[in-house]
Amino acid sequence: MGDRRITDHPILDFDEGEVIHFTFDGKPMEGREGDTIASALHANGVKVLGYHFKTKRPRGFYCAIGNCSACLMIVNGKSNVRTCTAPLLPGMVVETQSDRGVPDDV
Amino acid sequence: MLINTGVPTREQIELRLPSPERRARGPYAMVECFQEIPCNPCSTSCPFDAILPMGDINEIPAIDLDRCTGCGICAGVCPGLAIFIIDESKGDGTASVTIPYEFRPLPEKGEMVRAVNREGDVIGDAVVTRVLLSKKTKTPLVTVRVADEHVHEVRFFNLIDNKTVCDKTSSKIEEEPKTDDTACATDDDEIILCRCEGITLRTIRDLIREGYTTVDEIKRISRAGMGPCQARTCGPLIASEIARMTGQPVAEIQPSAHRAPVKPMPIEFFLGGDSE
Amino acid sequence: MMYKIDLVVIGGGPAGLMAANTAAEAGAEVLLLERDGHLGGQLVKQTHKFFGSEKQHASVRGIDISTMLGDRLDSFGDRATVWKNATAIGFYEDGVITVDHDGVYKKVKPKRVVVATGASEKFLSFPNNDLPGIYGAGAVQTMMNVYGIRPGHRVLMIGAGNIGLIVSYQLMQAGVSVAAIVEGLPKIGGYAVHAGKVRRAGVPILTSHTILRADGQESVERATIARIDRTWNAIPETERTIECDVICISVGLTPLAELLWQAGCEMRYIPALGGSVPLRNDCLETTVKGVYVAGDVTGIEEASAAMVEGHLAGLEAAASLGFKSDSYDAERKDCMEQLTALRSGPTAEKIRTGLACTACL
Amino acid sequence: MNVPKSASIVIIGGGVSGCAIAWNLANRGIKDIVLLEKDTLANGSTGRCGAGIRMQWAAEKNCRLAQYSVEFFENGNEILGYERDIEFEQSGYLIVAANEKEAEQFKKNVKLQNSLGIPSVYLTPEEAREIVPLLDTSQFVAATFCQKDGHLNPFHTTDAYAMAAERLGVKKFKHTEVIGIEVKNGRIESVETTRGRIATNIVVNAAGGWSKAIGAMAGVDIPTYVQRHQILVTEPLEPVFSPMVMGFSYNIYIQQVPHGSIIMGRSDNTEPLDFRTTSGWKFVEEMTKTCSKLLPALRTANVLRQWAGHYCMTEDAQPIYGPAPGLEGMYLACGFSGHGFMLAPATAQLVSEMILGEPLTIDVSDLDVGRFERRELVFEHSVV
Repeated sequence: MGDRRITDHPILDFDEGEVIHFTFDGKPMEGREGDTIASALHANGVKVLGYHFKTKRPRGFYCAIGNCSACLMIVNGKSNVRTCTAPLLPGMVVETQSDRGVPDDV
Repeated sequence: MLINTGVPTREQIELRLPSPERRARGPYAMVECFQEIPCNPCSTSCPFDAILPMGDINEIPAIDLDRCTGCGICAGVCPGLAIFIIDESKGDGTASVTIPYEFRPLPEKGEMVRAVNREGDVIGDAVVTRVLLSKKTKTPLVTVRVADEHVHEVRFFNLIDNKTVCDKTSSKIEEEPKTDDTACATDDDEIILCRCEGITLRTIRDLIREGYTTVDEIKRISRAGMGPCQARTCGPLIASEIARMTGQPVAEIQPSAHRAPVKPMPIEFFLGGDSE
Repeated sequence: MMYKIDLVVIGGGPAGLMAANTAAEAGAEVLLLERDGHLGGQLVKQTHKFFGSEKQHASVRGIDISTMLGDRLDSFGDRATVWKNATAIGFYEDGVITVDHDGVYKKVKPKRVVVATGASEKFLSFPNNDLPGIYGAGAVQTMMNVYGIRPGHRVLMIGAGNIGLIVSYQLMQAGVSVAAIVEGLPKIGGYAVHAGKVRRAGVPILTSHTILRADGQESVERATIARIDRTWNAIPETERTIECDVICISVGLTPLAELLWQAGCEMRYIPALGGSVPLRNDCLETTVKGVYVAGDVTGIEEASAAMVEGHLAGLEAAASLGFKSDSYDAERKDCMEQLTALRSGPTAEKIRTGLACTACL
Repeated sequence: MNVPKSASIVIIGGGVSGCAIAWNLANRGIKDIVLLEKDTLANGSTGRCGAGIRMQWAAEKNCRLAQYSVEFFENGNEILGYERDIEFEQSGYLIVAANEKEAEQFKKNVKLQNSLGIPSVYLTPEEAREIVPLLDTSQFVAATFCQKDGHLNPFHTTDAYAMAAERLGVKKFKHTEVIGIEVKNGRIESVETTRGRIATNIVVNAAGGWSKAIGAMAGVDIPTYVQRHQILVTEPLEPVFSPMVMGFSYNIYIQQVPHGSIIMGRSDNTEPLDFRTTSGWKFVEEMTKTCSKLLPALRTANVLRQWAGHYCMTEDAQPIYGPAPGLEGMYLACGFSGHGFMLAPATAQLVSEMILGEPLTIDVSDLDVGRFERRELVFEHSVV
């Protein structure tokens, strides 16, 4: 789904940032430097970031700026990470979250 | 009407057309701005003072066509991309339209394109005669040559070879209504008002009917608005549902309290404080 | 540790940037808090040219205005500090503002505050409104214009205000097709010239229409829309299905005023301004002394007005601390005149009505 | 909607106490009861409290009051016919002793509690950690635990009482403020509200922090005062520990509620003595510090929100029950000093008995308002 990256834009220039490797539910994926976790997932065609802990309905981000909390995921084992604002870092292990999550050390 | 369709009426356009003499004389700017909005770069950018100074920034631009040379500077700066340069002086059955075109890919000089009118419909062919790039405005000005009789209609173009900006099929929806009766029934159970807690419109409506008519009461009983977004998403929806069902003005419906922190922060984050 | 400073400006969008610049220019020590990693707020997503006059940088693209204002702030050296990735998370009764600065907890106690936190997007209720693929217009802009990622292949836009129209246009610029723009009102709310741009590019604008529902297995696959009557009820047999993988909600903004509520500012719900807004005097000072406001948090308006308000709020906040330059009177008069001009046309009628209710004197 | 012209009893205050008293009286067959609330139900201390209930007290009377209430709540949904759920979870209170002195007192407490039939136990830190594995055992020397203690949903509990009361004929008026109380010859004649006057000879003052102001309307001095208390809550998490963890020296109570959020609160003598419900930053700093000490594993949980309410305090931090002296017809149920929510069933029972002149289920005659003048204060040390 590489066609989601905009390469030729009439107004904006998007730098081809460094490729960042990460995994999503075990699948290897590529993002770019400057991506948030959610934007990298989106570029890979991933819209479903989790399932609501109570209703089990699929969840995707709505606001993309950290307001709405619909983008919570498990990142490197840590629950409730706001992936729409959290920067993507190399080697991140990103997983869909379908429960309320637990603190790191529990 | 313009405000219903986004397309100016034939009358609006015709009133703006210069005299036949002026049209025959050479290129001129056609300013298709018909609404009083606070905007004046066209008038302040014109090097020939052809677009008259505005006393009030909301005035509709007025143009002195004797001064206008059709240079196109205004077409490049107009934030509404509503100025076109028309040249009907060629006298060979063709005329040209210069269109601000902020899409990619850009056509090349000599390329054949589909001429498109203000409604987005293809009305004929056109040839690209000039592509003018501007580093300053980043708005390319593309001149296309069309048949004489189309010059006051053509305001856009589509590239051939499936490189259209938009697939025009979508506009057909208005002409081909189709009924899908499985999709008609509105179901309150499928409408999520509070995304964080997964609270449906049905739950909220039931509570309002039971007499819980403030945002706080609904929050306390149902948890709607208690989640991580702090009611940013659902608060206004719940308030307007209360207003709708009880007849109270929304203005009188007290929102629930806005508490710190504005965004959730880990407990360890606050350990940096020293309570001084 | 408690940071003490003359002025804190919360929000690095058009209003906040102007406030910080003006106050620093006047001689105040300014700290600007911006929750993003870059300055500009919504300006960085605005790839279109601005309306207004030269004073509000008309015809310059929002994204370039942001750079200009940021550069100017840099020129004040130590007098203007910018914290990026800094969210003001609490505004307490003793005037202390707590901040998440890049994950570090900080406390600031300024003598004056300009709150320029902008707005947040409204949400809409319809069946399956929580399906992935339903995004706020701001989210779509962020994806496209900040991260360079197309939100989908085919978008149904809900709302024909300026944002709905502009984002539709930007989607096409990014190579995404727009199936239609659906607007509940019988007329287009945004500027006619914006509507004209998307119409000629082939996008229908369906006024007096609404979205009935979204459907899809795990994410949006289609939407059902229908014509509505004057009471917003769907007219039978006008339903139609639109294939799309994104539904973009652009039904308006509401002032992001949480910090003002926390600070104890007197607020009033004014529908014409998008929600609850702070009462303020003609210096843009709220009912809490020393707390000034500018931009969308005072009521939803265009960025041009936000910049002028930012200028005025920065000017007044600095002046109240004794930083009053020779040009104070002229600048104040000029701001007032600019605001009057921007708000004088027929498209600003709603704003004028709303503003008439906000005076706290 | 106007209030009725007369009532047998007017109850002032739509918190849990007022609603419980209304239900209790109506359940005994009393008709024409009116319940007045100036805002919405549970909008004052009730809706802002920690909503725990414990029987582990140092004073016998408090143990008994709590015991009565626990037994009521165990069947609360059924007794009140509540279709939602008061969410009474008997997940226990685990109270830690920070030092040997406190541990000694705890041994005495457990002995007393056990003698009353309260199944509390005295634990070593290691035993405590078996119940709450997140505890840092180096932070305390001993603990007590009672599985029968627990937690409720304060909104649902109040709602349950109010709905049951209304079904029995109680007329509830929200957004109706008492603006005056008419007294003639030392006897209450009527209550003036923002929606009209109600003739009545009996008023129950269950107005929490506002009880003093209500008393003043009838010329009675009620020696209560308010103090702000703050709480914070985390994002909901999967269940990680169930009991309320409490420490008197640590000045903390912290619990994961069934919904998953962790709530925690503390007291602070420097808090303002007025009605403000604004929040302070010092609270968050102190609270998170103590929490991280005692339950270090919670340090990555996200703080979602902080809020404030107030305790309606008395000099000895014990409730005031009984008639107002020198004024016929006013009954007091106030001054709960932070424990009103958990005592509501007992409060309702006792106040009803007092009004109807029946023998008291638990002797609380020493908790009358006169004790402050007599200087017969009743102290309880096990408080946060």
